[in-house]
Amino acid sequence: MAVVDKVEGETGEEAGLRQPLETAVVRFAGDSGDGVQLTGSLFTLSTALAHHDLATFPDFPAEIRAPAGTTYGVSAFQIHFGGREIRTIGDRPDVLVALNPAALKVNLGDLRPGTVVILDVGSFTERNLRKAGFTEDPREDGSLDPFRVVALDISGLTRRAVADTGLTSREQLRCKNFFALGLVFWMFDRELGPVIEWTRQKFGRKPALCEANIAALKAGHALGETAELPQLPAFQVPPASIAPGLYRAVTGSEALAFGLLDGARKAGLQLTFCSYPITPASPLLHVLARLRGYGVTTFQAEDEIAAVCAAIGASYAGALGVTSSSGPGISLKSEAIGLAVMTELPLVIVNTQRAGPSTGMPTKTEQSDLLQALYGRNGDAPIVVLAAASPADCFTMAREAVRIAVGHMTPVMLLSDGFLANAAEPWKIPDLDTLPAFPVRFRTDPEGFAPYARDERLVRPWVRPGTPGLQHRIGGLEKQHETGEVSYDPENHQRMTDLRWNKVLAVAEDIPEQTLEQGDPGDRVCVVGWGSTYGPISRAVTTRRRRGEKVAHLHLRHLWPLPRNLGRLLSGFEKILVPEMNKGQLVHLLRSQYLVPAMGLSKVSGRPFAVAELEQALDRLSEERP
Amino acid sequence: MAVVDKVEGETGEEAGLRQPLETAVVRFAGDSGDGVQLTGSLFTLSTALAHHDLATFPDFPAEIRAPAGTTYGVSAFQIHFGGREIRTIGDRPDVLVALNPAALKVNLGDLRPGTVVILDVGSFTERNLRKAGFTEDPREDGSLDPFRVVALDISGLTRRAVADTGLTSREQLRCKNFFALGLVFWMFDRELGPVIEWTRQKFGRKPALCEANIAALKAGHALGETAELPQLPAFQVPPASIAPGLYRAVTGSEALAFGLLDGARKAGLQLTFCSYPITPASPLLHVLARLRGYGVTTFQAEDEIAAVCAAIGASYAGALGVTSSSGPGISLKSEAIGLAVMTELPLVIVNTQRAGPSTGMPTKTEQSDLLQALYGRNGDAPIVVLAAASPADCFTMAREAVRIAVGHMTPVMLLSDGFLANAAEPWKIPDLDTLPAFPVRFRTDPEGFAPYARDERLVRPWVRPGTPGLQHRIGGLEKQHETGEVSYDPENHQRMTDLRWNKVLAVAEDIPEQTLEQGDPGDRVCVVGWGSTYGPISRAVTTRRRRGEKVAHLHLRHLWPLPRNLGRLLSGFEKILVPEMNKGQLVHLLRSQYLVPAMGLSKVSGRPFAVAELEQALDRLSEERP
Amino acid sequence: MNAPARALKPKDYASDQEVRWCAGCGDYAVLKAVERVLAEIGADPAGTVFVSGIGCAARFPYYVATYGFHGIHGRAPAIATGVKLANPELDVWVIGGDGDMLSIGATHLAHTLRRNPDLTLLLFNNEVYGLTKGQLSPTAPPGSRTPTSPLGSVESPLSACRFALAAGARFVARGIDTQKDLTGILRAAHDHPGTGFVEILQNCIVYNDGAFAAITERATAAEHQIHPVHGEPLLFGAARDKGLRLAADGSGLEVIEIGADGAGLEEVIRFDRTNLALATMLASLEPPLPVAIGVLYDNPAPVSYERALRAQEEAERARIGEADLGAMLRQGPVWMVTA
Amino acid sequence: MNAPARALKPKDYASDQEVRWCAGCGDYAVLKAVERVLAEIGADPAGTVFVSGIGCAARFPYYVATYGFHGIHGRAPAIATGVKLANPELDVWVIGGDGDMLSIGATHLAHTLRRNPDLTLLLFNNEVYGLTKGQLSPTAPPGSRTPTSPLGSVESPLSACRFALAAGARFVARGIDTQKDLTGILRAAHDHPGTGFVEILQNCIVYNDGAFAAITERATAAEHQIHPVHGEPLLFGAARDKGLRLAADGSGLEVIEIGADGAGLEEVIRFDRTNLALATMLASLEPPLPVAIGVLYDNPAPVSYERALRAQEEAERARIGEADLGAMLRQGPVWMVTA
Ligand SMILES: Cc1ncc(C[n+]2csc(CCOP(=O)(O)OP(=O)(O)O)c2C)c(N)n1
Ligand SMILES: Cc1ncc(C[n+]2csc(CCOP(=O)(O)OP(=O)(O)O)c2C)c(N)n1
Ligand code: SF4
Ligand code: SF4
Ligand SMILES: [Mg+2]
Ligand SMILES: [Mg+2]
Repeated sequence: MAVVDKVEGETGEEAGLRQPLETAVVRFAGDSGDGVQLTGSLFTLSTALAHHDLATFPDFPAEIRAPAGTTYGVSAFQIHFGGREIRTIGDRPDVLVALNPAALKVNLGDLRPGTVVILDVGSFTERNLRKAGFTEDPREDGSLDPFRVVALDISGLTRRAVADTGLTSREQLRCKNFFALGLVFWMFDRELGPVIEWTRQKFGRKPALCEANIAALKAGHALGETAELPQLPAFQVPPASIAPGLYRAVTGSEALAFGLLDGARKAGLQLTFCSYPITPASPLLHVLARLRGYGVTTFQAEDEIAAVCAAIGASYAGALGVTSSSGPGISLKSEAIGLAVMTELPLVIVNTQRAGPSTGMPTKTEQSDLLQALYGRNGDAPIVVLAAASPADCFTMAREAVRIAVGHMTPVMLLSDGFLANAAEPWKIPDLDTLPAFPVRFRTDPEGFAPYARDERLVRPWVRPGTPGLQHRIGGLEKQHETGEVSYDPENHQRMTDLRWNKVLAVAEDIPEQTLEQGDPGDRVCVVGWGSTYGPISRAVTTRRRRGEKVAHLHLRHLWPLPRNLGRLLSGFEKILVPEMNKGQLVHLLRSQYLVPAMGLSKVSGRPFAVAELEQALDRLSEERP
Repeated sequence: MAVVDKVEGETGEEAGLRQPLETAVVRFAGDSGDGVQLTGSLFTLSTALAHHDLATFPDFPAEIRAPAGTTYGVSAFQIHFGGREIRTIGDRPDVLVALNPAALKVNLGDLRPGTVVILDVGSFTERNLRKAGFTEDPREDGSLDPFRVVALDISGLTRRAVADTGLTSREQLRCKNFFALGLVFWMFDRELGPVIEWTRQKFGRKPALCEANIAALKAGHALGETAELPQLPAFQVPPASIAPGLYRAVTGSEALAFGLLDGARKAGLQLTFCSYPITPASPLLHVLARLRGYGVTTFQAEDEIAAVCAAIGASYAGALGVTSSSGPGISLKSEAIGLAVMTELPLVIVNTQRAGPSTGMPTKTEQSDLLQALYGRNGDAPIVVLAAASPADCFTMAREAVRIAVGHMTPVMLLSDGFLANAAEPWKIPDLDTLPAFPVRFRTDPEGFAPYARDERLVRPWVRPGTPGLQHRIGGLEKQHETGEVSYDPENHQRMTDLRWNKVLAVAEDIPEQTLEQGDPGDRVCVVGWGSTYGPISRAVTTRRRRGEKVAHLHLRHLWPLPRNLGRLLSGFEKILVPEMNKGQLVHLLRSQYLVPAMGLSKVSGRPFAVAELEQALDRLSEERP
Repeated sequence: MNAPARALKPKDYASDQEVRWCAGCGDYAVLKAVERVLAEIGADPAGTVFVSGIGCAARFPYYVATYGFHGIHGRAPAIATGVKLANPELDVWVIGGDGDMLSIGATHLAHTLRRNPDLTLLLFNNEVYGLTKGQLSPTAPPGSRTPTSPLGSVESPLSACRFALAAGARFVARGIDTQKDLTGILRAAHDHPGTGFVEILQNCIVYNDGAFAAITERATAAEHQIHPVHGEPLLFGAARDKGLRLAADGSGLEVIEIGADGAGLEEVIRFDRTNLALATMLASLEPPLPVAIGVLYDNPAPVSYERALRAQEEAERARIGEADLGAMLRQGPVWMVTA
Repeated sequence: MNAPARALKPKDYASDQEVRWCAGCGDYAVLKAVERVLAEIGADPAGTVFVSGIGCAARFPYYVATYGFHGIHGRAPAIATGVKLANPELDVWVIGGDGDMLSIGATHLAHTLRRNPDLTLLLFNNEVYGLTKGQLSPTAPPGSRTPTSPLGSVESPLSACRFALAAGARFVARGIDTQKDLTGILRAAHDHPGTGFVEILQNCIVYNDGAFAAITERATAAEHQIHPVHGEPLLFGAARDKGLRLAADGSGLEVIEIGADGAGLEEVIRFDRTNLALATMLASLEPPLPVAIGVLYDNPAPVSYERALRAQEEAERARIGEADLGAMLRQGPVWMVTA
């Protein structure tokens, strides 16, 4: 995040030169009705076409449509892009576009000296200032002095630019996001062509609105080009060296959906996806509901319990049963997940974690369901637990969840979170045909069949009802070894408990050994992460390593069972730091498993770690050096 | 369990002398319809009146009324009693009364050479032998040779004894348990008077049946007295030195009910007990439902979720809300417990653990819900976790759960288990008036009121709706510090998460420091237990200490937060052994908390530890001595 | 729980919290109606509790200056039952949406209704999941296209009022968010001693705008609604020239035109609010038949659930007499050990 | 799922598991009836699945020689729905008790009925919790004394059939465990294309013996039961001398005596199994009125839930044409990065 340093004090296009920047963070913010999310998407498209690497994150308000002008009605979209690999959405914006006072208000705390702040002062009416909670006009009380404020009447300029398009005054105003976008396009030297084309495709059915938006876009761009605004910098961001191929943007929700679909196909199964709406898990259901022509049946159940039970029923019947939820909904599924453990059926449970406890902050992100994933059921009921590290990684880990569930006849919980679900990144579209397949072989041979007989990996056979001669009964009561009949025999219960335990542990033989993302086993410090902390940890470790510090980054995607070499690997480090968006859950597991003095770094604010926070923690560790 | 050694080879009343025994274990077993549980209760009463210490355990079949004669229809009752403190129900019986072949079959594995086996050979028909799964008559194939078999036609003898009572032949046969009881009474030199009196009280309304039972009882006793049965020993068990006072027998379920009632009274609250039937938690609901005149409202809800929600509602309204369940039902409550965490209301959740996972073995005992108690909720949602160590301790810990819940405005989960719930022991009836009170002081003063303001222990005020001027709203969304309003503020969420965490940790200041049940901090080995393993651990450690081994016993009743001195205490031992009826849950917690190399000893068979199993584990530890 | 010193106005029941529903949401109108009822009945804010589940509707308690409990999804009736068990004196209102009460919470709704504690239970039916952004609701008509049913729903909807009646409700009414007499309906529900259940047709302007337009459209409302009045014949239409009679085959109610001279009026059935079968037929009316709005059933049980429980407990206490817990412990087999 | 080679007999559908219900339990009779139906319809054991919840009744799947899934308490309809979603070809039966389906599982029952997948759903109503030893059930009559209501229940019971009808069931029947024609009723439920719901009055000899004696007592059964026949007048009584007619005030059905000459017969209403309102009135009959036994409602939807979903999916596949997942990923904004 050394970006701002470089631009401080410079003005735009002095002597016709654009200011070089390695990476930049732009945040668009405005009222829910201001079209901020669309603006963000278009800027993302343009950024991708400019061959930058990038990461984006939308920040929706918790309320559906909060009253206009309020702080809790602010919608934002952040993009981090540049000429190197982008791993986070950026700690703080270099450029903030604030389309109303409330948008300025809620973002003020995130700005640093020198941040470029583009304000639509056309919206800075007294009423709006009051609604936003300003007692004084921030433009006048000096609170904006540290920033490079570009104060423009974007509302007015937009109205003028689209005056001839036949729109009502209210409709005209709704083009102001395109005006702002045009201006930012100029700042980053972007082509307008592709975005204009895309806009025509998207809004083609409303030609007046479409052309007005384009006019506003062009006007914004022209303003940058022609008006000499001393505070308005012009940047030059180099293209990143990106592996060649065809790309698209994916959110974690999309990637997860695609991964489940591909996983089911590679297993040779129909996907039966059973869920109940809940923030931020719903988008996964929405994406899949639109893809019902691609081999998925989606089922919106009456509640989360019915959803998981239907998924179990589907798996029992020989499809791939998947269920998905978040927070309270995952809690409700606890009992039924135990049933899947006992019946030893494949089941994928996607947990898009959100800030808790209880209803908590549904639209905010957190990683605080790890221990629940591991232990949140009655009895000793082990399941496999996985976590995706980035939006695109959701594709890979969804496939992995399917592979393990069907290969080991076990429930697998895949942990995502609110950040991953909504964040987007460029994704090199894989050639699905070349990805490994893991076809299921249903048991069909009655000869010697026993429903709870096991193979060498302790896996029992999967039988599709309808198969002649293999009729049998399963259920949640303790099962007799091999026969699967109900049993209250003490020795058998011990044996079966051990078998269920060891069966899940045996998955460790079927997953890769743990490797380091960066660094070597001989380094002094190891930062151990899991899930969506990947980006910030990775960036922080890279920075420190550049400075010559012996810091490694280890990132867990398999959380239970843990990779078989993990204990060995960890024992080599002097210090182990475990940053988590919870009160210390993975660190708890690692300490117990390996008796290593791992230290937690906890952040529970509903927001991802900032790179700077991790660097500070590493600094504190270094200071501790004897 | 050195009992059998002493009696081996002796015959009853040789030279008119009774064989001295320090303690004895008697198991009655028969068909569900044979009245075994009643027999056990009467023997218990008589044992108590003989001033022995004792412990009992009924072992019901899983089926309601399984077909007569089947092994899964066998009902049993075990009692361990003697002249010293009794801490377990006894590993193995010294005397087995088997009223049918199935009862012999299921108990054979538990017998040791020399065990006295009293058989009702009147029931040893070919049909019954087959039903019990015997291919040959065990009396003839030598399989009973190691035992001291007392083969009597109890059925026939009973019929004859009650021939004149006007009962039908079928009714006559139902007196055979009284005949067997009379015989065992003679073996242990018991008075018949009190039991006859009690029988008259109980069956007074059916005089014919009543008198027949008494006749059978007397006949059984007379048989011991008069028939010279060489295999039938007569024992003399000394009275125990028991603290003087008025005693009654209590099961864990009863003691827990009494503890909740007394706790609520001592808090000055009405008790609102909300539950849904489930084995083995139902008896607690049944006991309380009969005590509705004593300040408790019981509510059988439509499911476990409604039950916990109603309990939360009751606490909100200013009563003491308590809910109770087992296994699957506890899983279902996960979401709502999170709500109680967020709303910071007192709530007691009683978990009578059973063998899991899933439906598991509902009638069998286990301790496998500890980690779920600690972590089985979405988000970081800490609650207080307690565990009772014995049936009578359920009274104490129920009071403790209430004290902490109302004193700290927090959910408290009290762990019991299927063993504790059904097992009984003598209980010196406390003088309730002398037990400490902990009256709740509801907030009534509007001056400076804020629903989430905290006192020095981080506890928020409890307000009874109806109180003028204190209207406020609570719920599951994140709360603004102090005001309790809904808040999505990142810093506030961090602060509140920390506060909820620290509030529960602060309970450690309000509970006793951990002490050792036996042994000293300087001992080599510490056996750390929790819950119903108390008895067997205690006995095993006593035995070892008598042999001079440096083994200590530490028993946790407060599992979260852990006692503040626990880490220090544990660090003094060379070896820490943690026996649990699960796959290693407390040991997981201790390792993680204190980085101590505690070792687990896991038993998951639905049965309590035998003292011998613990002794063997201690032997293995000793062998490891370098 | 003394009555407040001075008479409160509807606006006195508004809390200090900013209302965060979408502009134009039907919930605003319901909030106003409830405030009016509270004022009418002179509700003591301190003695009143609003309990809700999760959803847009379920934000309701934040906006009322009484005690409030924003619960978890679907469970408000259970929480409210607990409140009443603990303190029967409180005046408890329960609020939830169609998803909250008829999907995840249908069990609790049904069992609360049959137990009949003294609650006022309002189900805001907008035929959509508002808070989670427009998914399919169990009350949505077949064919509904939503993010979770982009190809159109193939499910039959639940009828809230029929469901409530079948569950054993003793008071069932249907209202409309912007309806003038909503206050009267709510008041009747509140005055009913036992659970007063009201389905409120509520417009979600963002995700399901106009869902009830066919019924509520001003111009034609009189033809598309029927407002039963106890003891009166079931007439409707701007000119009150149509009525309902029993179909001879037992298939429910059918429309007849009343002649200018009143011909046919004798066939029109009279509404009796204690008639369960009639209430069920009325609740079942759907367009093109007129939709029944107002109190459809009001047949109080002798005593509410929580009062019946209390009565049992008092009888028990009387039976026990002086005996306290300590004495109870000494009942049954006990024995004395002496030193 | 080929038909089995030789015709199977009822006993061929018995599994090898020992039946563990109490001697004299009504469940045995139902098991026999189901075995008879399976034989009658020539069910393929391999193509048949029994799914259940938890309870005595829910042990049922163990005793049938088909595929079986003994689920968790209350959730059998949801599990069964999943089975049908995955494989519509399977013949799926769902079994549960009154606690299982009407208490903890009422939500799933209601939603399954309104969605209408092709299931045969049997609710064994013994008005008590058998497996957990006799606690209060939601169908138990007021005043019931049980371990959880020792002072007598103060709740009103749910009526299984009324609940099912209100939830949108398209087939509702009531049978009696030991009734001769139970087989016929079960068969009709099975043949119904969609969810066939049957409440079976089942005697729990241990915890609630004789709960239905007033209805089932041989000697008086003809007076206390009415067996509706499609298209026939609703007559009952040993001499078929009593009938049901519509009460003029819309309050349901009332009994009339038929004169020896058939006088009054014209007033007796004819049973039409597709008449929902009539079914509701029949389902509501309680002693002293005759209790309706048999098929009360049978009005198939055009297509079952899972078939409707499949049809949508096939239409989608047709619309997409050749496009596969890989192609779909390439739709929308994509960009090429070249080396
Ligand atoms: C256990 C649980 N599941 C799901 C959710 C997500 N959720 C919140 S509100 C809601 C439904 C909202 O619809 P409705 O009840 O009709 O209320 P409305 O918003 O339409 O007023 C859902 C599914 C949740 N909060 N908790
Ligand atoms: C989640 C859960 N809650 C409670 C139980 C305990 N339980 C088992 S069966 C049952 C009710 C049995 O009654 P019913 O459904 O009427 O069946 P019946 O035994 O009478 O056939 C209950 C409460 C359970 N197994 N799981
Ligand atoms: S989403 Fe719909 S129901 Fe929710 S507040 Fe907005 S308009 Fe009202
Ligand atoms: S308890 Fe009742 S329902 Fe259960 S098996 Fe026994 S008789 Fe049947
Ligand atoms: Mg809704
Ligand atoms: Mg039952």
